[in-house]
Amino acid sequence: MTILLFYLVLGLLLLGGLFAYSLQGKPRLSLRVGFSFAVGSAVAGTVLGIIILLTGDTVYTGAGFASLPGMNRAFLIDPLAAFFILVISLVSLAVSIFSFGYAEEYIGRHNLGMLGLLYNVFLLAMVALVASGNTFFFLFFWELMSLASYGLVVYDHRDSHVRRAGFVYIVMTHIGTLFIFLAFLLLYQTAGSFDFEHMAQFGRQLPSGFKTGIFLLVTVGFGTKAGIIPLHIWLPKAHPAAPSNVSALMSGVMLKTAIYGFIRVVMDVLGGGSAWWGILILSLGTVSALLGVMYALMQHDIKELLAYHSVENIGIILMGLGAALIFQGYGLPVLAMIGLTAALFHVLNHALFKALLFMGAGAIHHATRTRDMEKMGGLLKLMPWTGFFFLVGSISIAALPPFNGFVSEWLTFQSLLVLGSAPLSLKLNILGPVFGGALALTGALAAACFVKAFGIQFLAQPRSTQAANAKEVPRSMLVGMGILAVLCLVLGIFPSSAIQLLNPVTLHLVGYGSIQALGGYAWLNPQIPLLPNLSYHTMIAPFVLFVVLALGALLVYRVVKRLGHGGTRIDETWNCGGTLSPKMEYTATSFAKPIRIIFRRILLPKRVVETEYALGFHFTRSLKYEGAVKPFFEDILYRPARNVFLKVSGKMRLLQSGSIHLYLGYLFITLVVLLIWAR
Amino acid sequence: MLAVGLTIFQMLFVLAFAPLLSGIINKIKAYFQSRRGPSVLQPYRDISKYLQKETVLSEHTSWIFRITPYVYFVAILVVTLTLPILTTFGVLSFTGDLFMVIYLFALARFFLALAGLDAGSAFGGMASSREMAVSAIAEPALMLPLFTMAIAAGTSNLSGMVEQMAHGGWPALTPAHLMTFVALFVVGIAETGRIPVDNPDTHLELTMIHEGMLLEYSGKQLALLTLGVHIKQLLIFALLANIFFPWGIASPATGFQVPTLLSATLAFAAKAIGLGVVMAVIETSMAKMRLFKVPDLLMGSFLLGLLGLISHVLLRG
Amino acid sequence: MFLGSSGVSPVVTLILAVCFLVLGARRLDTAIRLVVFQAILLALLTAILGLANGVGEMVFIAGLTLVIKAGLIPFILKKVVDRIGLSSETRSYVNRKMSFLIAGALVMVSYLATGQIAATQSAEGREILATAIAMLLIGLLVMMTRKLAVMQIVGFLIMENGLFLAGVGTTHGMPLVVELGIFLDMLIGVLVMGILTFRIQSSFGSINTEKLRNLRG
Amino acid sequence: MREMPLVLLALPVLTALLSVGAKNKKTLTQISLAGGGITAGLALWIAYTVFHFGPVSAGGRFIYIDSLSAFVMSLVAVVGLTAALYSVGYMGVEIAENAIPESRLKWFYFWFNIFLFTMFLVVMVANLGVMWVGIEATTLASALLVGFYDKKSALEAAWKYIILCTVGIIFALFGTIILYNAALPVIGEGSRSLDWFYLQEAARQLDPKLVKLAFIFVLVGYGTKVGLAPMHTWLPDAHSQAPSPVSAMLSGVLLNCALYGILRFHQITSHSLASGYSTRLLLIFGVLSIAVALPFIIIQHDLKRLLAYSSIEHMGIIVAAVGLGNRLALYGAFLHMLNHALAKPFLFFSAGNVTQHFHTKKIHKIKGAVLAMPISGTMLLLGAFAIAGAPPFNIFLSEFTIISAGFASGQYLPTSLMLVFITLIFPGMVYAATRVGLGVPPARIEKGEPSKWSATMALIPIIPLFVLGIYIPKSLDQVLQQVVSIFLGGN
Repeated sequence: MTILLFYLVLGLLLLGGLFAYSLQGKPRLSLRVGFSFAVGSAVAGTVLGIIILLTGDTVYTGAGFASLPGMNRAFLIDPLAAFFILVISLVSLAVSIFSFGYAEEYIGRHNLGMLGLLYNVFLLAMVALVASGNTFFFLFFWELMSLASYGLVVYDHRDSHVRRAGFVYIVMTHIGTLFIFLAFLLLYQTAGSFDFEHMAQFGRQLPSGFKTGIFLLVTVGFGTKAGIIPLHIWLPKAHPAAPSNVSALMSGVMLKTAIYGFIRVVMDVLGGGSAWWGILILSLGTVSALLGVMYALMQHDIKELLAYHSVENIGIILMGLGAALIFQGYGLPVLAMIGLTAALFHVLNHALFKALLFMGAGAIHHATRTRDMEKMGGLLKLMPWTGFFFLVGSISIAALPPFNGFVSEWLTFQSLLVLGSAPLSLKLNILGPVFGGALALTGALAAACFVKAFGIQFLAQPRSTQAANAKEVPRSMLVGMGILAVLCLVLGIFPSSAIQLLNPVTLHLVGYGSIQALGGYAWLNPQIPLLPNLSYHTMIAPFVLFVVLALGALLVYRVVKRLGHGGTRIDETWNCGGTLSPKMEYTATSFAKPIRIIFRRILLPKRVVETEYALGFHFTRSLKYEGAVKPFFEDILYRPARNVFLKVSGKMRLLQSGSIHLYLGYLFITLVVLLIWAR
Repeated sequence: MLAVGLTIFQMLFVLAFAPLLSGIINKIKAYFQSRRGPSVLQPYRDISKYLQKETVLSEHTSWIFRITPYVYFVAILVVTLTLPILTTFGVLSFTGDLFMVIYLFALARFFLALAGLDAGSAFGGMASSREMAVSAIAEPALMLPLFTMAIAAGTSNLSGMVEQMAHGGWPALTPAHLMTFVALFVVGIAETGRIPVDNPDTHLELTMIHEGMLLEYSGKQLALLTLGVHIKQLLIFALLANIFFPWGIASPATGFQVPTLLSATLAFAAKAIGLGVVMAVIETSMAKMRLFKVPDLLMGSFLLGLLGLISHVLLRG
Repeated sequence: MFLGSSGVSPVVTLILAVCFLVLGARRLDTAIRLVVFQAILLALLTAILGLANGVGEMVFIAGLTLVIKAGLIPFILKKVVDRIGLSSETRSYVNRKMSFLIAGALVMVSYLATGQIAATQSAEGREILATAIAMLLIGLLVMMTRKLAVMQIVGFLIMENGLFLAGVGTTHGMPLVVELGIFLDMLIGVLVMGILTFRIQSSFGSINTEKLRNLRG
Repeated sequence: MREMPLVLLALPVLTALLSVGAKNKKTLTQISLAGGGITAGLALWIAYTVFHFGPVSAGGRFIYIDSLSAFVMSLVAVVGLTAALYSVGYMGVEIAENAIPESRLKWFYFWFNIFLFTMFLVVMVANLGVMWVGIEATTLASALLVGFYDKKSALEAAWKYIILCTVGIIFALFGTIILYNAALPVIGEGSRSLDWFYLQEAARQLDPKLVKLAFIFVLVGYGTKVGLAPMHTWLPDAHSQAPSPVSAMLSGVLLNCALYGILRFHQITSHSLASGYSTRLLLIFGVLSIAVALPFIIIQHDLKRLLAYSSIEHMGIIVAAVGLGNRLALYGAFLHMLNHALAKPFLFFSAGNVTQHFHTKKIHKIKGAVLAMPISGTMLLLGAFAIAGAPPFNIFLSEFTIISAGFASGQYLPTSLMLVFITLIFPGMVYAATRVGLGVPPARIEKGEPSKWSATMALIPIIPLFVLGIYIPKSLDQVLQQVVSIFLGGN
């Protein structure tokens, strides 16, 4: 029964893609058909995910037509896969609804049939990827996902930046795939089977060197896709280049497939490893989170900013995972469960609010035709709903209560705190809180970044005529954003619903259900058996908090209304007596300046000031200021590597110099060498 | 029922005492500066004056500007309900989590910073920008000492931490304890917007941080925000005082008779005023720092906190 | 060099020596004449072997060799040379001394490569095999180092002669069908090469293959 | 009925002769299409018979077709037919644009069909000597096709092609003679001694030293023709200068025919020497070829040369897979042979359309092919991804099989090297294809396909590429299993 639902998901996406493509002559119809099928499939996927997570069952199919020996499961949907299907479906539901309105701007300019096809194939690949029961299917859909998303990134290929972004993306992702492939091959070689299920039986008994090799390979491989620093360089290029609905999917869910793959291999198949794996992942996560948010602060293209926040949030997810791996390495399943729950919950939360924010960015672009924050301003009055939803997303991503980001970050904090107090090693006891401090810094910087993002875009006066003429976007786009905004709040208030869904997942992976230790109530309550019995458990009650906040607000409002008797008057903003113009407003760049200066040793900012003088030194005619952050990793890592590669290739070209005598010489030498060496 | 009563009592105490504490600090500062200074009741008078005034809204602002005072005040108020100030036995103490408290402060700050940007004047923007930058680098320095205390107590629930401390869960006045306290105290200065990080008395546009964000507010909204700021200061003092020196606080172990409560109130008031005196001394004896020296200060505080953590872990063995 | 019982060995040695002579030839027509001479020697060898072993087929093949290799192919080559009106020097990348040295090394390589062939072979057969390999390599050497297109055809013919030597000397000839096919192929090959040489001459104004270096990378 | 294979051999020759006699373009086209269609149909029918009822022989064992021969023969038939179909559109445009005079067209078809005949000959004959004649004949026939455009560059390419391949092929003949020499004492005089079937049976009794020597010469000789590095140097020149349909034939099947020659010798050698002597050599040359192709693909300025180097890469993959030697690897190798034979002509077709339309083969001079030529441009882009090994296309499947087999057999180093090289080649292909395909075309370029026919031919082959990428039909699976069994077990 559930397997039929799964086929329905895939089938709808396939049909949607094909119909959309074949209707490309009628763009409007093609658009409607394509996204309607995606919506239908998303609904089915949501139901599928929830059913499997609630029952805790695993459904699978046989290998079917697959002919490779050692392949018995085509698809296998266990709770872990179902959870990711749920994440994909929830986000794609909202994004597909959003797309109805959003994609209209492409009518007449681009091939909408192609968009519909690639969009549906992209979704199909992601769903099928997480449901894959063997490594071949996994790689197949992994590459298909990359290819489809590449097609979507270069959708607007008239722009050369887009093409370059697409190229960097596809190359990086392909190199990442190489590592995954190698890891899978090592697994195949030892297990003699392509099936994850089968591998999982052997994985735990592998020699530790082997396991470490596989672990490192998948870390690099999936890390590239997930965008951990320093493998992230494609991410801030590709996400802004794609249409916004696609960016929402890429950032919201595609990155998560890498997390899925990592969990599948490292936690499910290998069953965890030594504790230093966890420390490595934790460190990588921390570096990504910190650098990601710092780079994000320096951007004034809204989509680049959001893209760097994906790097940050992947870092946070990895911090939870790293903690889980450490505990798993020490054989403490309950504690591992907390880290894992934090990571998975953050996967869901990040998917929701990041997709929401990217849709918001898309809506703004739709209305203003620009992504440059310096050109916006005052949009909240012109686009009240978009603004409201963007605010919800901003609060969520800044991890502020009572929204969902707070809860998963709280869980991450808890697992880091436990790292500080559990009897592991002194090193870890100190490292845990230090990483916690880094997470706190990340959170605070993220808040700063979203004050900037929301404040500069939506508040004060418009900074350009495009912004001044912006209009609210069509209803379908608002509905798409609204769904996710509501979910952000609901998961923030009722995190236990997510905990309940995650129960079979953690039970399967670390052998300890999340309900058991986190409680199935309206509050979260890590009952950690290692710690002394206290009169106060560590817990938060988001729902209670929300009620108190709401009642408090009502009360204060009522009371203040009664107090005093001054009226309200609308007047100008005080500006030292002058008239205020939008040019005087704080810009995104100036907003981030204190942070740029504080972290100058890390961010390596550079500035160019060109002054043109009229008469003497004191009479400036014009002043041009340019500031940028040095692309550190490109400069020290990627560009030199690329240059060496190209240079060596260029030298190799001399082999084919055009001289037939030389060519005959090759033949001659080959023969002589073979005659001597291989006789 | 008792818990509800205790919580309401604590809240009323905070509402009443917070402006007084500010008044007292100002008075002490004036004393050190050989001035007479305003009355200790001046903050009450200010607030009641603001309440009588007409509210002037900038034409450029949006609803964010209007709801910010409420969000700010309510967030601070909720912290008041959950924090162990006079007692650890509030009705909401069970959810009085360390992170919850810090992030509710962050929520308040988030909205205030947005409101600073909303009017479109450069002062508000500058203030928001600096506030977010300073608070961001203060965050790890704030968290690390609290982590140390939470690890020591075995919980991140503040009431739990206070109880553990009060009943000998952790030896007080050790080097680790003191280092951690000093580290947190330095952050407390930044969080309450005092010299050498910020100057609460100035409206000089180039040096202000906090005041810049309030620049456009008037009337009732200003009253709410001002009261909120007073309360926030008191809450930070409460964190400093109760986590490190919880003696005298009313808890299930001490019982909740009226004398106990009274002594708890007095003890807390004394601790808060004591901290206020120290603050006042620091404020009068130092000059405000350049903005970009602040990170060095906070870095120092972070390192101190780290030392505290390390010595705690080592001592525990 | 050891002398074989049937007097085959001296002929074989002579054939190899001709290769060295070609390497030393300064003029184009000398080189062509030497190749013709080599072909005649080969025909002779085939005939001797055929008569000695009583294989009539081989005598026929000897005749065919004489006709094609000493008659038809040189004829075509001459035609090409006349039509093009060559400057008659055999220009080379390596000087003659070096060529001899390399060729000597190649002969050693050939003996090395055939050194351990099992006892099913007569000593003579082994020598012929080694000589054949040496001829192949020397022919390739000529092709490699000589600049003119015609000299490449000459080198090719040396290789082809080596091949023929191997075919006749070690196995008493291939099956006839195969042998005929090979002859036909060689003929067509030389023809096609000739056609292309003409075309190159008319397009490039020269048959110096050094100029054929536009396709690279 | 039994002599059908002989008819098959006669058909292309007949078509060639008819072409020369044809009066005008239209009849020529009809002759070519009819001839190509019938030939392909008959070849596939014979192949079908072989797959289902076992080996077929004809002409008194002159012809002997087992599953391996039938497999390669089917490839020749299919690619030959598609190339003939594509030629109609391609040559039509060439004539319309006065690139060649109409009178040259019949010579094109004449040599085209002769070329086809020689390839059929190679795979069908039983005798290794005759097979050699066939392979040499393919060179001669195709050399004239390579030099078909009477341009300097085309002549240069043809010259290099013929010289290098003829030299190479002499070595192959030498190897054949040595093998014959080895077979004489075992099998005896006569043409049976060069019949691969008997040689395989008698393989264990052959003098191993001679067999080794023979294999070296054959490997270098036919390897030249296959395009194995470092003997590959003629290949990019010839492939880039030939007319696109011919490039498709060269790349799609000619290389496979030469490879077929190596495989036959490899079978004998591996039966004769148990030590894996030939597999090791094949593995080395295979991996070396992939490695050598890499830098040239990374910085390539010419679209068709790019595809030629890609052929070198893929031949390297197939040869290396045969060198890996286990059952799965061989399965992958033959699957890859099929996949490459389907994909490469397709790419040459679409690239041919694009270069024809833009009047240049230089990668940096072509831009916006997708917008300028909606079908050919898109297909070029897709084809490049397919050939670079991206799913859902078939190359991915076979490469996955081969690499997995390599790991399963424990040959980590060569397999990892292969994987790394293939991965690094990917950016090169994608860079070139996106450079050509994406963006806005220059204003001078007209929008639209110059020839509907050519466009269709660029479109249709994507279907098998895609289908085989996700699904291997049972029948194909059986065929491949059969070929592998034959290859491993003699019979």
